Amino acid sequence: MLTYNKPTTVDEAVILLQQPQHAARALAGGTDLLVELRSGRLAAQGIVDLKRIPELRALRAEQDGFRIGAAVSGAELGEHATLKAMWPGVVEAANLIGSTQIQGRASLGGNLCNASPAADSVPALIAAGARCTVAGPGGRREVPVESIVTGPGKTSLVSGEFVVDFVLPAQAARGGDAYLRFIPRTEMDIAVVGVAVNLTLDAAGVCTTARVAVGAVAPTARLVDAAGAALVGTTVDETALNALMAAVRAACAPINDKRGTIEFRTHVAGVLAGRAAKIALDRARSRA
Amino acid sequence: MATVLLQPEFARRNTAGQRLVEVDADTCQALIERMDERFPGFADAIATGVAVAIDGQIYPDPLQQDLRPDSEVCFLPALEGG
Amino acid sequence: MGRYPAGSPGWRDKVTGQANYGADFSLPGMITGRVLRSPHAHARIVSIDTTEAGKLAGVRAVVTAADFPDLPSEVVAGGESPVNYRYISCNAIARDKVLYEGHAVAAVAAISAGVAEQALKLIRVEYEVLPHVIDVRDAMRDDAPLLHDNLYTEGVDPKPTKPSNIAKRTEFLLGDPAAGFAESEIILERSYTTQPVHQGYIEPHACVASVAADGMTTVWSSSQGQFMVREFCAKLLKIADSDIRVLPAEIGGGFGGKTTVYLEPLAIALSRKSGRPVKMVMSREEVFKASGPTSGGVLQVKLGARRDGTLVAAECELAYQAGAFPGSPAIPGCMTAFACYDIPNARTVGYDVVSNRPKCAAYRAPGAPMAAFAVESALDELALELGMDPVELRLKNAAKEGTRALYGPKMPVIGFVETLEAARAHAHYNTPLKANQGRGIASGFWFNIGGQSSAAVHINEDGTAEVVTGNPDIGGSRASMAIMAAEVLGIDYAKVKPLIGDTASVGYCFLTGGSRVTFATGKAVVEAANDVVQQLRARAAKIWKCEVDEVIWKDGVAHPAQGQTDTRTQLSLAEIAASAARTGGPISGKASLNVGGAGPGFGTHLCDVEVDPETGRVTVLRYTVIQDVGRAIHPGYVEGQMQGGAAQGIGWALNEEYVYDDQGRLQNSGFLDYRMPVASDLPMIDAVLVEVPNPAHPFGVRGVGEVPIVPPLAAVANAVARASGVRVNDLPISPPRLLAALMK
Amino acid sequence: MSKHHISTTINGEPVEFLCDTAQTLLDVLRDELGLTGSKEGCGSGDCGACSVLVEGRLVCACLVLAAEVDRCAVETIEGVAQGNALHPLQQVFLNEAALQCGICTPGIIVAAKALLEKNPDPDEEEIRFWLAGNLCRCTGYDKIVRAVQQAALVMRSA
Repeated sequence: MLTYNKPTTVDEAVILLQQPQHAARALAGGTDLLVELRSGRLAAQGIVDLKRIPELRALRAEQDGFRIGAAVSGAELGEHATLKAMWPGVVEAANLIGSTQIQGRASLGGNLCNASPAADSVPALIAAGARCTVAGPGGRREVPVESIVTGPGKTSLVSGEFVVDFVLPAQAARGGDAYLRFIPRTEMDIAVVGVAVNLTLDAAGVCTTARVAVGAVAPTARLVDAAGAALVGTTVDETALNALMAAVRAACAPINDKRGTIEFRTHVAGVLAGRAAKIALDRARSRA
Repeated sequence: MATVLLQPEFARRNTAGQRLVEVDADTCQALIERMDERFPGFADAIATGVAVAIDGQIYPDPLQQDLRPDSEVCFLPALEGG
Repeated sequence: MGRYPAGSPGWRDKVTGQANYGADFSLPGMITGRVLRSPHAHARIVSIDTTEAGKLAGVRAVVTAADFPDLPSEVVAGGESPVNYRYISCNAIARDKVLYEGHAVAAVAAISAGVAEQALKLIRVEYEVLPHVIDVRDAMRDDAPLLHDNLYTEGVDPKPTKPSNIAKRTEFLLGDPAAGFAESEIILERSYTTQPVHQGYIEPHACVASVAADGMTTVWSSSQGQFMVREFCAKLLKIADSDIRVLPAEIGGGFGGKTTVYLEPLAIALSRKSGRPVKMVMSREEVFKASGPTSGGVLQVKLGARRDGTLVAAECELAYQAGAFPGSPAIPGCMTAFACYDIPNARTVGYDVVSNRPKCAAYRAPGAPMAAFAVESALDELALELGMDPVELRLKNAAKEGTRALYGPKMPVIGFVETLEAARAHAHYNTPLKANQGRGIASGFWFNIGGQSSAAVHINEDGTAEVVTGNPDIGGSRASMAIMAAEVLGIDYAKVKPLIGDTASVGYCFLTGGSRVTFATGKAVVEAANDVVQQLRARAAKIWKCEVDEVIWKDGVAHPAQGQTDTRTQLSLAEIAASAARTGGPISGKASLNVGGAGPGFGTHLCDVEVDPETGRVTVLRYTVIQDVGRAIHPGYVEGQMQGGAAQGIGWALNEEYVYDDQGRLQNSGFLDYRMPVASDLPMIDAVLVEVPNPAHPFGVRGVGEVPIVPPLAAVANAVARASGVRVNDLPISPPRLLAALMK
Repeated sequence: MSKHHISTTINGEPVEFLCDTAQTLLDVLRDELGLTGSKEGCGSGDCGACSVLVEGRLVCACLVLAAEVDRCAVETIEGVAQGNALHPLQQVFLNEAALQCGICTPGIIVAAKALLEKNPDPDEEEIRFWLAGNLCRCTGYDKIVRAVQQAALVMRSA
């Protein structure tokens, strides 16, 4: 029979998740885990509900940035005005995950550790340079978000490890981020393509740093260095945007599946990169 | 004289290809009986899966219907709905 | 009749959560049934061993095809339409062969769902996997894998000697198409494809069956017709109709998809074997894998016209995919293709083609939307080539009263021209568009049907009344029944309680479908109410000791005829009802009819879209549905039918399709990837009710439920063509498909 | 394996039940507590017919383990009307033909009620995106959106 535990401390959770004999799975929002459970594909023998651990529910400003608990729901992020003002791209990515009802539960921790190549929040977190705290038998470590997912459904976490929270750095004075995704409908679909752009300008309006990450076009979300480089040193004009789009398309390695074709994903990834860069640019200028 | 109109396939199989037949009858039942006398097997052919239109109105129970002197009677596939 | 009679009788429970749908019933001692479904798209069943499953603790019964009569393959007049009960039986539970992934092979009833699921894993089925075929064109090839060894194409002379996946060929002919094309100044030929789409009802199939010791079987089921469920189960299990009583649950959407049976026969067999009531509910995955979509199709259209836009000749050849058993709506497709237009020379040829997919079921005007998509798209291109306004082109050729239809009869009183004129005059048609935007127009037709219906009207001592009919109320028909009864009785609408009777408590009613309920069952209600009025007049005559024809019934009151000036005062319905016991007993009226004269329905739709040229996304900006509704009994629900049909058509045009892998297994068996329109996908849908009354109904009623799904496929496709300059003739016009066309 | 003993409040009333880990809140509401107003349309969080509030937050009951609602407040469609008095949303939905088959209506009314408590005067777009998780196949959404706007007007002027 499937066990269910709700630890109130990180250490308790580590012990519960580490026990080899019952392959335990961490539960935050459950909007992916329970779909697996109900369809009979869940192999686990135990569920560890992390929502009673205060650290995973906390959302607070820290050193000009933010520390976001892994079990904080998308809805809570959407209602946090100062977070949204600083990192609109990250919040809109989290808020695009599913319907209002899904938003009431879906968490950044779950979205990351479910390790779907099309996860909406992951490209935005990567572009923002977010890091996450991993707790486990070996204690705690803070790693870049992009180091967690290693392939579809696979993470670098070992038995007993789970994500406690996310650390978002301070956004630069003239910084702006944005996330766009393509779905056939206007809601409720899994991203066919996702692109996040985070850039900063200098006083003259020249781009000094740029991070561009893509989702659903490769086995994992990817930081595309060449795309960022295409913007640095430019005023993000048409030529720079065309170079950005070309770089993003070059980095795509998508598959044909029930949601999109290789040609479609590659082409649209470029289109969305250009559009997201313009939004990030406007946001950066408006923050100056 | 009522006029009977038939689709090509039905005519080919049941009325030796004749798609238009004049019949002296004042009720639909009489018309079908006359047609069956002239084209044996006609009555059976329209027993299942066939609806009857009399002067543009479709009747699922044609045998109860009367005909006008110049009525036009069509036999068409029974209709369904979704 | 009030425009918006307040409230919806019998519906308070729907907004409070107390309404009982199929899955909401439970009985003491009830156990749960689950179905074992084929993992293969096409395989011979070599053997089924259920002994181990049967021995599992908590299992009460296991059934396979062996528990069902092996019916002959023959067409029997089932209620109205022809039915092949063997096909329905072999679809409910596979016999000898499984013909699609998800095809039911066995069923188990156990004390809990968990035990039942475990038992399914213990059933040993040995399959001989066979090559399969999904696409209709592939299925028609001579070398295609054959689903049925004994299926020979009907409607072909001489009778073929080789079995085929083509079950039937049907042809309709009017005039001389060859001559017509010869004299045409412009000829346009195009081919089109559409994909199977599911009705998408939000309530999965569900039922409870209970077989008593004496064999009396009771079924609670969510379906479009409790009488259909009784009939089909009786035929499949060889039980007398009178030994089955079916009580209608509220139905959570059907659109034609619940006009057949899937679970009920299995639940009855399991209940008979276990001696316990059995509840069976499909998962959403089962609904998609194992319940009937409508057909996908391949269509060729050829139009011949003169320079002034007069259509001289038209041909359409279509092949519809029927799924595992013959029965696609190829015939109604052929009959409706050109029905909107007066074309002297026309031919349609239809092929009904089986393939390894779930057996098709009806879906709102079955067969018509696909044919209209082809014809109305071709007409749009013809209008462009002729430089004509698309409304004018349709007006020039519009069918009117007396127009000879390709399927035979002349059109009765119809309102198609009125819908076109309303479209031309509508603000929507005359509002300027911006870049990347386009406006599409398309029209559509559906026959609508009548058929057998019964109704009873009971007058209660307190002057209230019940109107009881046998048609499940999917979209507001309870309100229409109450309104029509109240109108005839002359009392307030709120005093008439509309009820849906089970098969043992009201006369036979053909199912809810074919847009027939307000028309046919409504006519039975009117006659039953008239029967009551005659009885009320007779009672007044008895009280006044005069002849019945000296009593006039008006506005719910008996009035003495003119010239009777003595002491007689008026007698209201309530007063007569209160004294009924003393004047002859209870007052109840009833009627049972086989209703003819169903008035055909026509609609014209306007659709504005914006195309994102860089991604192929289509956004519907504005949508207007204009339809001849005969006479709207409850305008709110008539508008609802028009808006709902349009929304389904928009989903059909843009995003809905089945995705199969190379093993013939369905990849998108859920609402996540079977993409039906969500609230944020659609604009408001304006409904314009054109009322050209149907003379064959006391209140002028026409069917309204099915026409609205016919035009949208082409309305959207034409709008996309005009917005993007690229015409896509294959549905759905999904972003990848449109982007590929744009980048060509 | 012993079941979990859960104590919660449902529509303001204290309720206790036993459940297995694998049972969802929807399973318990419908099969154990007889509250069949929340409907299962898909079991995967894609249709919204099982929408309920848990601690005031709108969620799909099919994607919440019953064990998770221990000491939480749950609100379902059965708690929207106060006794015989319908909530304005329920009354307007009936008056304006904003439902047909009605299987999606409980989920939509629970969702719309949560929206109006958050924003008493939402515009059409906000209503449509808020309700995007509540699939309806009968109405085409037009009358549902208008009914939410009209109910909002009634509630603002009440």
